[in-house]
Amino acid sequence: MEFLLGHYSYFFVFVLLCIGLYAVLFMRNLVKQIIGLNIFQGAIILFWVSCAVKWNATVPIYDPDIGLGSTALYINPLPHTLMLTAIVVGVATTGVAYALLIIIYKHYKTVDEEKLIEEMKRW
Amino acid sequence: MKERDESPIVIIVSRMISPFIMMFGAYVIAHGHYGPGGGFQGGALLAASILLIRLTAGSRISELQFRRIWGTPIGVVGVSIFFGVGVICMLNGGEVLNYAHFIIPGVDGPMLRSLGILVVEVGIGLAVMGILVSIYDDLLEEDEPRELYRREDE
Amino acid sequence: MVFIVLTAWVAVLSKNILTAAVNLTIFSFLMALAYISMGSIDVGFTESVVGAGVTGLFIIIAIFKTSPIAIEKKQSRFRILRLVALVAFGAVLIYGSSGLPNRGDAYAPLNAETSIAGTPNAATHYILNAYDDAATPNMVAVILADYRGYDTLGEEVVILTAGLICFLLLRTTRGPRERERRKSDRHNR
Amino acid sequence: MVRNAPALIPVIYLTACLLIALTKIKYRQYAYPMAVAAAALASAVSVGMLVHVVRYGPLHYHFGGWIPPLGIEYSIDHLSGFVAVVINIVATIVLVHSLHVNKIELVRKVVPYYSVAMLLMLGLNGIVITGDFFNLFVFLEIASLASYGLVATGERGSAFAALRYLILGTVGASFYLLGLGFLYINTGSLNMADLALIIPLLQPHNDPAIIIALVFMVVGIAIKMAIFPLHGWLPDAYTLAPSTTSALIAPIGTKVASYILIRALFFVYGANLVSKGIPVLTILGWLSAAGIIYGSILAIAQSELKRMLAYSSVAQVGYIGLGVSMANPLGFIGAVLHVVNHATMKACLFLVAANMRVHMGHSDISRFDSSYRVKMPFTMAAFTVAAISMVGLPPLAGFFSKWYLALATIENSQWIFLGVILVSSLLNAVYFFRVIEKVYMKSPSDKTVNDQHSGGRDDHQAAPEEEAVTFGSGEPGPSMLVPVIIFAVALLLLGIFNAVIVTTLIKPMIPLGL
Repeated sequence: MEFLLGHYSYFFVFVLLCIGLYAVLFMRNLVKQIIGLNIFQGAIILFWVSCAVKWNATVPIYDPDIGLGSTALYINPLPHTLMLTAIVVGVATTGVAYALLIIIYKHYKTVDEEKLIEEMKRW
Repeated sequence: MKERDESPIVIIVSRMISPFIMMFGAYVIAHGHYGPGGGFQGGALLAASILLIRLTAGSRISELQFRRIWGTPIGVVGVSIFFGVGVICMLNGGEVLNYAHFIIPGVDGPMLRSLGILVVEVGIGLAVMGILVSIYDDLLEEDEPRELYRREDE
Repeated sequence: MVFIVLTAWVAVLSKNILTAAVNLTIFSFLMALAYISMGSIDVGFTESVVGAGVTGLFIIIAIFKTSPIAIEKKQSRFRILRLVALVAFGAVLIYGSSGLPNRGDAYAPLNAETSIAGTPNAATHYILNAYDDAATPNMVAVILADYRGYDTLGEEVVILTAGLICFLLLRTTRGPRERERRKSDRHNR
Repeated sequence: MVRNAPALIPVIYLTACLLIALTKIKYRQYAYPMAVAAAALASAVSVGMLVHVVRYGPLHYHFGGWIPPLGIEYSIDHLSGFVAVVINIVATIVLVHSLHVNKIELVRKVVPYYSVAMLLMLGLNGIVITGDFFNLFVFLEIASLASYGLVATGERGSAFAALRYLILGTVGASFYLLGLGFLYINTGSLNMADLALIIPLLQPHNDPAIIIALVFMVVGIAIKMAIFPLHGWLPDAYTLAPSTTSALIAPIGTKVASYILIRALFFVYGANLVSKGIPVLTILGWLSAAGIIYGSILAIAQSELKRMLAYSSVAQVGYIGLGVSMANPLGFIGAVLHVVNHATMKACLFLVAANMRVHMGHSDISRFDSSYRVKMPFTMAAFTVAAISMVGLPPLAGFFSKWYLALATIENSQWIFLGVILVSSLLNAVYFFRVIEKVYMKSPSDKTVNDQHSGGRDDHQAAPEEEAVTFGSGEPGPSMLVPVIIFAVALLLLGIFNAVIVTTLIKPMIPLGL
């Protein structure tokens, strides 16, 4: 029981990860696959952020009233920083993905993965 | 984009809001030291204010506000600012991005690092703004010169 | 929290891609709220600006450029293999989570004073010394731009890469004829 | 300046990238010399660093002046210095080759193309010389994004190939990040040297999170590396990309991914733990063996030279995986030696394919005949050398890495893997001698001349005023010929001097406990 209480946030992340991976693996529509990628990345970011939490701690901004007595007073700032970077990377990837998608649609008039594979074979 | 009626309400509201978003973006960049925010968020907000005009008023009017060809160069300049700071630190005897070796006259110690961070954040903001606008433009690219485009294709 | 899963699920399964896009935007926004509730204001702020704003914008452009009708069919090849991969992934995750410390534990390894080998723990050092080192209260900003500034430079370069790639792929360089046309356009205006 | 040397490589590439990006279209002829100069400078710096490392021991560089694990560290030891030298030199030569090819294949896109190519090299170098796992992720993304972009500039289907590559590659990077999360939660550190100290003290055999972290990271890297069941993106991407991109990504990209694999397995987790505690290596070995056979057989079935080379890449990556999975010094030597050998061979072969495409207008094996040998004797000679090396005949380079791999399998008594290596050498011989036989034996049919203009390219965004392309008969110009010959000679030299390389460079990099 204690294990479940301590880990429920992780399980929640795992559900999101599985939804994202499901979309990537099973969807034929490329837009859906990219949406799945977004969800997958969001879940990973949530995973990192939720691991940084400390109970009874405050946000990692220095507050003179609290002081720097103990590290337990502030939430761990390192994962936050890393995840800022990861979000930006995710946006960059998404932008490139849609650019490619638009080119594909221009050439083939479809975003269905299996149809595209057929087209590629025929060509 | 599709043909649609241009609702005056949308245009006017977005025109009113846009400068405030821009202002807020600049504030977020500068205030990143004391509260949440920083170069990236501020830059994204600046980009949002420009994109708002682009979305509502169409490309012609927004072209007057922010030319399409500016996007990528501004992004490159932003990255250059960040990168330049790092290289200046290196040339000045420290490591790359060691702000203790950054040159701002009359400032020393932790304050120097603080100001170094500010300069870098401005660079990030510019880069993000320029490049997000440029990606938006590129995604919408072949809309206007369509017939010309086809001719080039053949 | 339940809403997040719900919107994600709808985003994946909805028949109309526009619905999916809107749901993805809502998903991002709720995620931002979740990050903020977990004490990560910076990440939440970024996610609300970027995930709910910019990504949503990109996806809607992409939908206007392509077709909003979703193909409902699922992949037909290797379905069992894919299912096995998915199930294995979930099982491995749950197995791995049994080794993680409880959430919110202030004395978990990642929050300890020093690591088990006696080397200093970076996060602890950041919390205790960020203000003295850079005279900036926001620790995330200090780490972002100073301690791990090189990562941030890399992040800028990632964005730059994306911009240049979109430029490379989509922008058509203007031939002389079109430059003429654009000039005359401007005159007419 | 020695102190700042490790930072110089990214500084050089980023400067070149920014300068090229700011170049106006009018001055586009300067993009090429700038790119080549940057790559050459970076090679010089990396050679200098390798010499320094061999003489005085590893170099460390702390960004921002923060001592690790606080800040980000660049650390150059024997392994990373060696790989950096290999990728920079190969990239320089390929970029030299690119002048004429890009004029034909990438009309009007040359400037951003070189800019993105610089970013690719920046990312790959960053991966190789960094000492920090998260920094590695960031640079992995730079390199991957750049390679998606470079692939997508190719033929008609290349955008789809690039998008599949993007989806799989992003899933791989996300897996890597997830694994890193598990690792970070239980150790609190991101620095590689620091982690190498921490992990053995944590009783990692009993800690599921640490094991899972390794599994996820290996899966993520394996996608980038195209280990057998995860190789789906590779053949299309390599085939449809522009010739220069194939010649850049094929030799370098997968090699850098295998470098990450070696680094994570042996230098961070430690050979002891990896070979005894976790069955990762066994699985990796079997998958690699399957990949070798699969790639070789499919390569025989292909009729297009670039696609054949792409499938052969799947097989060759399998060799590296096999060497790693043996987890003994001989296997390690074989894997590292195969990194450099395969980089050289594949670069040579892809450049030959590029020469074919530019000068014959196609690279379709069934249309090869002996007139090609008459028209381009040096290119064909280089092709033959590289092919023989791929098959693994002494005294060419390819023989020696296979020799070490075979010795490693014998040492571990893994007879099946030994059989795999031998069988795949035979298969290699089949698909390469098929081409060589056509080129040297088959008499030309007279319709080849008419076919020349129906080349495989479809410059979908080509401008109307494209300069007239003449598919010349005869050898290509010096900018295209010299790199190919350099690679062929390098193969011979690598083969002859392989003992020197092994003793001075590779022996010292074997990690403890292997």
